[in-house]
Amino acid sequence: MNDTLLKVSDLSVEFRNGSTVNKAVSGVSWDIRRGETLAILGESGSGKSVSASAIMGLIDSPPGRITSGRAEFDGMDLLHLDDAERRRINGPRIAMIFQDPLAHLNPVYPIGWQVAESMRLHGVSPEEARRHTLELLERVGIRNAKARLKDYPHQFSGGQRQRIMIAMAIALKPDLLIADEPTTALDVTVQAQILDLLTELRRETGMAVLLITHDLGVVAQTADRVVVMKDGQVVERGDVREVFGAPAHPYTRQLLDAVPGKSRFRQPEAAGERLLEGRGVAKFYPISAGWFGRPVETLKALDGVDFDLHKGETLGIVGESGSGKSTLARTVLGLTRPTSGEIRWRGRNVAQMSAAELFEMRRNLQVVFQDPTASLNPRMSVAEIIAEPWAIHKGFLPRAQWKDRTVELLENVGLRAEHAERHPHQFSGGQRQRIAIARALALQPEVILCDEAVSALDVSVQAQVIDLLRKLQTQYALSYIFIAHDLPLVRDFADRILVMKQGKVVEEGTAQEIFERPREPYTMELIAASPDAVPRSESRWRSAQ
Amino acid sequence: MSDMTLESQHSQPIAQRRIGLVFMLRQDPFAFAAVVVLVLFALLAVLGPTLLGDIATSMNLRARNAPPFELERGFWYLLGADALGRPILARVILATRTTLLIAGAAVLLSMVVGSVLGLIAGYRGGFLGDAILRLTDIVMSFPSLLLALVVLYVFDPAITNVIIVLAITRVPIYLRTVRAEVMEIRSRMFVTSARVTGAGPVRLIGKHILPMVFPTIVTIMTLDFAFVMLAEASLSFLGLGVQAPNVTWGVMVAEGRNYLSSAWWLSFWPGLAIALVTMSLNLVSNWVRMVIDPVQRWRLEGKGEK
Amino acid sequence: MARHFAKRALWSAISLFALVVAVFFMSRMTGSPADLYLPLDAPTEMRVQFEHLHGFDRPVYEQFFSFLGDLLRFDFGMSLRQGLPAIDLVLQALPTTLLLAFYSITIALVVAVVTGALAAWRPNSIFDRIATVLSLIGASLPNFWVAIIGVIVFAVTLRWVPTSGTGSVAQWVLPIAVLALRPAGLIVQVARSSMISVLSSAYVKTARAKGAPSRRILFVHALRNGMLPVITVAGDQAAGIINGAVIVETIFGFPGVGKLMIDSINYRDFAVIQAGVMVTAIAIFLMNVLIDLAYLGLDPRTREEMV
Amino acid sequence: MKKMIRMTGASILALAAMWPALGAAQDTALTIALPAEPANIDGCNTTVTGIGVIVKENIVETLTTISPEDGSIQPRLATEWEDIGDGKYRVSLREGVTFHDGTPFDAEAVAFSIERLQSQEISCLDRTKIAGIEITTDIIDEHTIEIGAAPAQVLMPTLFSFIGVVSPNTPTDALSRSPVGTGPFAFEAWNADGVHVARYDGYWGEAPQVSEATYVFRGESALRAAMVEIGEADIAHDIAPQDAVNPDIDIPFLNGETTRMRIVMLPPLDDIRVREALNLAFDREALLGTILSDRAQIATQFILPNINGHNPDLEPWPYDPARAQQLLDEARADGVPVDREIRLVGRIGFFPNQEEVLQAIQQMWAAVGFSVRLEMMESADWLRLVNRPYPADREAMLIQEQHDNNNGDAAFTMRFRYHTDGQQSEMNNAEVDRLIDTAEQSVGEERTLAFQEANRIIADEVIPAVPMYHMVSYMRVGSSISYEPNVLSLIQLELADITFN
Repeated sequence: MNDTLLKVSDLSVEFRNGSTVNKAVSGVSWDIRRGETLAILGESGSGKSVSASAIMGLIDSPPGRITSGRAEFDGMDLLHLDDAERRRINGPRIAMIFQDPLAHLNPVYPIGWQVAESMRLHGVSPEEARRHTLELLERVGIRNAKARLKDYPHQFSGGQRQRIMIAMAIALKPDLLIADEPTTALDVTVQAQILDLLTELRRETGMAVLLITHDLGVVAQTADRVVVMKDGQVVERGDVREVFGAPAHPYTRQLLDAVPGKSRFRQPEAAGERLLEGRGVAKFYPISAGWFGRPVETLKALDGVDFDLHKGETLGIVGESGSGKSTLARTVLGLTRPTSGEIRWRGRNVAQMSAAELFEMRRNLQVVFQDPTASLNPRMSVAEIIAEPWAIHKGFLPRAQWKDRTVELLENVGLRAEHAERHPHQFSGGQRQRIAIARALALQPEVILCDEAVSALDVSVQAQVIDLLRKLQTQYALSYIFIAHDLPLVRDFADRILVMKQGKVVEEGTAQEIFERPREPYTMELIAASPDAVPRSESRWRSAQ
Repeated sequence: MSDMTLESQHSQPIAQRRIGLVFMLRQDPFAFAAVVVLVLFALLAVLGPTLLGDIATSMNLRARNAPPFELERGFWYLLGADALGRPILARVILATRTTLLIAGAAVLLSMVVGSVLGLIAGYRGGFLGDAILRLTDIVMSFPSLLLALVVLYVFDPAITNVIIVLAITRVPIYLRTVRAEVMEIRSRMFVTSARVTGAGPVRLIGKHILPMVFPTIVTIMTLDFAFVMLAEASLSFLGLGVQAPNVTWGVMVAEGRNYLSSAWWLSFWPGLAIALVTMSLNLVSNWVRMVIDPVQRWRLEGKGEK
Repeated sequence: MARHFAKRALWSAISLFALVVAVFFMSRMTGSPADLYLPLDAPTEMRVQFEHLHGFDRPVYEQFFSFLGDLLRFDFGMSLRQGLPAIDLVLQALPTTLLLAFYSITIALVVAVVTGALAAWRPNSIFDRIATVLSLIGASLPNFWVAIIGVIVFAVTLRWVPTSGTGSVAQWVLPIAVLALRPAGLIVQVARSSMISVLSSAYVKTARAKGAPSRRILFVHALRNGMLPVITVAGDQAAGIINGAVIVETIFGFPGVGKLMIDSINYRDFAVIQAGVMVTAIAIFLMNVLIDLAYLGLDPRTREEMV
Repeated sequence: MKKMIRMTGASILALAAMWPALGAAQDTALTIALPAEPANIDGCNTTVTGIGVIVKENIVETLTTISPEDGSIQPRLATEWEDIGDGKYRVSLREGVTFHDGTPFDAEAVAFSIERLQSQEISCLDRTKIAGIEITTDIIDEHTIEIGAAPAQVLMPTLFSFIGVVSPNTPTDALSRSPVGTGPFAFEAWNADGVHVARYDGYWGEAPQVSEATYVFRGESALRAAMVEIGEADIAHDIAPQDAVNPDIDIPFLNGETTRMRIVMLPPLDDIRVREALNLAFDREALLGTILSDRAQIATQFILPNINGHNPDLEPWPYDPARAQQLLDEARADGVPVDREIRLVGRIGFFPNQEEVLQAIQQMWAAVGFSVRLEMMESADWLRLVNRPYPADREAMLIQEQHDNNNGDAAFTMRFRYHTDGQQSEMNNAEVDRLIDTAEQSVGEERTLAFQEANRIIADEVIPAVPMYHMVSYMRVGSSISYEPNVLSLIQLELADITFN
């Protein structure tokens, strides 16, 4: 079958950044056939998105520049189109969906308008566009679509937003849909739904899908062929089953090895001292409406949660967005007061602590947040960031030793001494998270709360960070509260797991219990939804060959 | 950003970076020119009055409203003469010190007061925040002329009072902007991180919030500078500001008002001085914003690339 | 949302009251109106009669309480100078000022937002540099200077428009242009920086992927998002004009609130000062409500925040 | 956004509807540009600059008028008057006169106007001119009235020129913004465009050429001048010297104002040598033709030459800095603290270029060794310094003053400023007090000589002031009309005097 839809050859793109030139992709070639799903697999910085952007003409110049290559599509070279030709391609022929649908939908226009616009831009009459918008939204599974046409992106959930993006993309029945990390920010169950939807649509329309992702599970379950990229170059390509079954390139092997969910379950040791406990922790938010703002409803973010954390153990907390994981984290950290119930630190109720006791608790309870970019002050150097806890807890470490200790910590988390003088923006996401961990370690706390601390990282980096956390745990007898939505990760790392749903703990047990003998349907659903990194021919997402 | 970018970034030690400031200034020709202009005016402010002696204040009615660029009266008459035949060039120089003193002090004072109150209102929020915000509403609605008259009646017409009146009327601008920004920054993750580590309000504000608000404050300050310089003139006319023989650019511009149709140069040159300082401050503030923002700094470290 | 506005109205009522009290007492610290109102050579007997006639011989607190009593009926008393109800004078002058503010801010907005957006499209381009310099000049030129030069150039030399007066459209051109200049300069700056950040946002990328033309991206997709800070600044500037476009009103002979207030303050016409401050404060409050509504209209996300 | 555009469009249309029918104005309609909008235009405020210029003898007529040339009293609504003793005058009124509202003009109306002028219900500013005098009326018949003054007034016919006669229908409890009088022009409207008057067809006298007039108010001198230049206005009142660049249309006239600096005679200014030095060091000629108009006159006293009581023998102070220096040195040698800083207090807004004038004088004084600090003050602030009772902690200072005596007689100046009990007097000179008392009770030459002698003593022996100038104003008169401004034109501009070329 030689039905090539798009052929990219020898594509090179570079970005100028001041005096430095970053070769994002160099000499990349691949092709995609009609109706197939091609996955470009790579970690952040591998250049996997850049080739898609080049095809769509989305590379800003400056700073970007396409230095070589061709992208043949229907007899045209997509890399050298004028504006009018470009507009005839983008939308009707090739459409694109993105990772973060909230950011990629215009916040100030109703979604109906935005979907209709993708048609009206290409000559569809307003009435026709309106009618078709409704069909599309219903097709992608927006319930009560007619009533929601005038709603705005922020009024939808993440999965619904991605559905809207998809509706927008398929409006003109494009030949090729480029999906750039379409499910990365979504919960596993929602991810499964979106992948289902894409699969169905592909079957219906016969469009080809170019799937750009870092998630090996998604690739394994959905793609026909895969292109593996590293540092701007293609390192391996081929049929998914062949590549995953017998990776030829060491990097591919390394990636596959890093996929979590394969190690042995950790067995909880004899319970040490109880450091933290939560009893009946609840957090309600009144939702008011009407003229005088009487509360008409209560949002139960946390609804009677009990938990214990012992010295040296890792407590995993899993659940989908909205399950109350983050509220629990904020409550534990003392950032919000629980509406009822209490949290005790070494038997002392946190709510009743004196300022000095609280201060002392804070020294021993550190946190690593999900987004390392946001949690590091962009104005401070790494040295300042890491030393800040010492500046706050005066007397913990004499100023003379700060420098040495900073270097020590940096090396501890796999960074180098010279990194101390740089600023956060000069690091990659994984490195930033290491800095955040180094900061959390600075005070040698007893507990570190990891709130989705590795979710945003690439698998290989994830694996490294988890390894680091493990190593530190043994080194310093640390306890972790490990909040994540990614089940395989929790499976590998946690001793005990809480499964949360709608503010409540629905199931609790050791990692082995949860994964091997789940009692609750919800837990089972969660486990079933996460894609397995082993390609199977019967995958419900793969195209029929 | 990939690791590769990181490797190619500059990573010179701190000592080198200090020297780098001048280098970075040279990288931005607009900012460099602006700094030169500002240094020049600063020198004039410090030295001008001493160097001039009474050139700027002695009248010469035969040179009344003498047009600019006629050299037969001598160098000082290059920019023409005012209604009393005093050389405008000399008067612009003479006025530099008082002008910059009053405008600088008023801008600084309003900035400090407004920012502090804005920080409190934004950081504390709640009732206190609302109350502070309402206070600014009152100040903004209170007629500034009436305020000036009250000060004039209750106190002496000292320069400090001009500064206070000007500062009071400008406080709300800073307060409102700072409050809005603080409320946004307060909820950012790195502030939460520091809070969780046990940082108190002083540290949170001083180390994390203020540096983020600072660029905005600087921008307002530079735009306000021109405004204050002109507003000062109207107070002087009430008898609240500087009195002859002392003079400011604002007063010169305002005095020239009566001669706009016959002798434009009376108000043009001091107006140009105001515009020059404003524009230079603006360019420098843009540059400063870039220097203190590590994310932007590379623009000034590169080889002239922008 | 209703609660948000109710709360704001309550707060505004409190600050309005505080404002009225402050104006009452502070204006009485600025000398007796008798001296100003009567001719220089008026004898003491006339001054005494004048003060008695207008109740200035009573203790200040007594004056204050009777003022408050009248205020409850929205009665500010009679103007000393003009012998008409103070509130009528203010309400007569208000439309002129509001119209001036409306036109000049609208024009400033349109011109400056387009300029700022185009400048943001290609930062540091020639157009951007010129726009920046011109906007800074616009923001730092004194009103009276622009006004008089405007008259000399456009009315006297070119004879395109009349010098002054309020009767015809042509007579509004110069004052509106003069008043629009400074706001326009400031708004260009704000719009530019706001648009630069908006143009780098993800949904702009989406629009390009949809095949939207540049003009549409700039003015449909980005502009509405970039308008919030612009609206705030425009509101502050409009408030400034409502509070007193004195110079323009005086030069061009526009009988607006600014000129009325200045005259009243100069003549210690307390009733008019009070009424003027109150009415302009209310006008500005209402304008701020409009700005909030504009926020709501522009950015649906704010609808939840205002709960 | 779309809505906004629609709104703007609508308002532009609304504005367009206001576009006037250009060129519809009649040939004999005038526009007069005045510097400031008055607070009211009541017939009992005719002596106030901004009001009188509109009202006086245009809308509201007075019983008598003062000739701008020689200060003589001319009949207006009063045709004849006779002193019948006991402070009473019998006045015959003009017959066949009606007010603009149709009410006939008669003795009732005069009595009404006089009563209203003195009412405690309103503050009539013309009452200043009859301060301390009670005026009574006695209606004899329809066109004859007896008007009495207590105490008896020598200058009764002059006082008649301050009595504007308004329609008896004028409210008695408020100042009017729509005056009804007997003049050649009737008030039409006062709105945003200005004050409109139109020729009154039932006027008793000669019908003026001007058919209607609009008074517009523009604060900027240059703008007023420009309006006449381009034909938007016919007369620009009171423009600054630097705007008076066209001698064909810019007409200077002595405006009746005299300016000086009052001396607060406290140390060091209590020493006459110091006061002499101040006068000698001031080069009055130098400012003429530069900052001030060359038509301004150097003043020797505080009243104009056409005023009865002006002493023509007084010489202007010579400019003699050397002598000034010498006097100062002598005073210093005698322990007078001549080096103490002296405040020179100016009031904002007396005349154009005023601050420059003061700065110039300050320089001249500095040149002989005075240390004078110039302070410009807002009116109310300034007033605190000039009226009795003076602040207790007053120090030596110079207060710039301006005074207009348009009433033909020095009485309106002398007591107030030079008598020991004068409200703005700094003097305590028994001889001057006696002379003023005498003059006020005399008539004819005796009166004149007494005032003249008082003025001599004041100028030569007391020196309570630094006399400056009799001031000049410029009026720009459009080339299509003829008008000759006179000494009264600042407060009284009779439209009937205007003719068309």
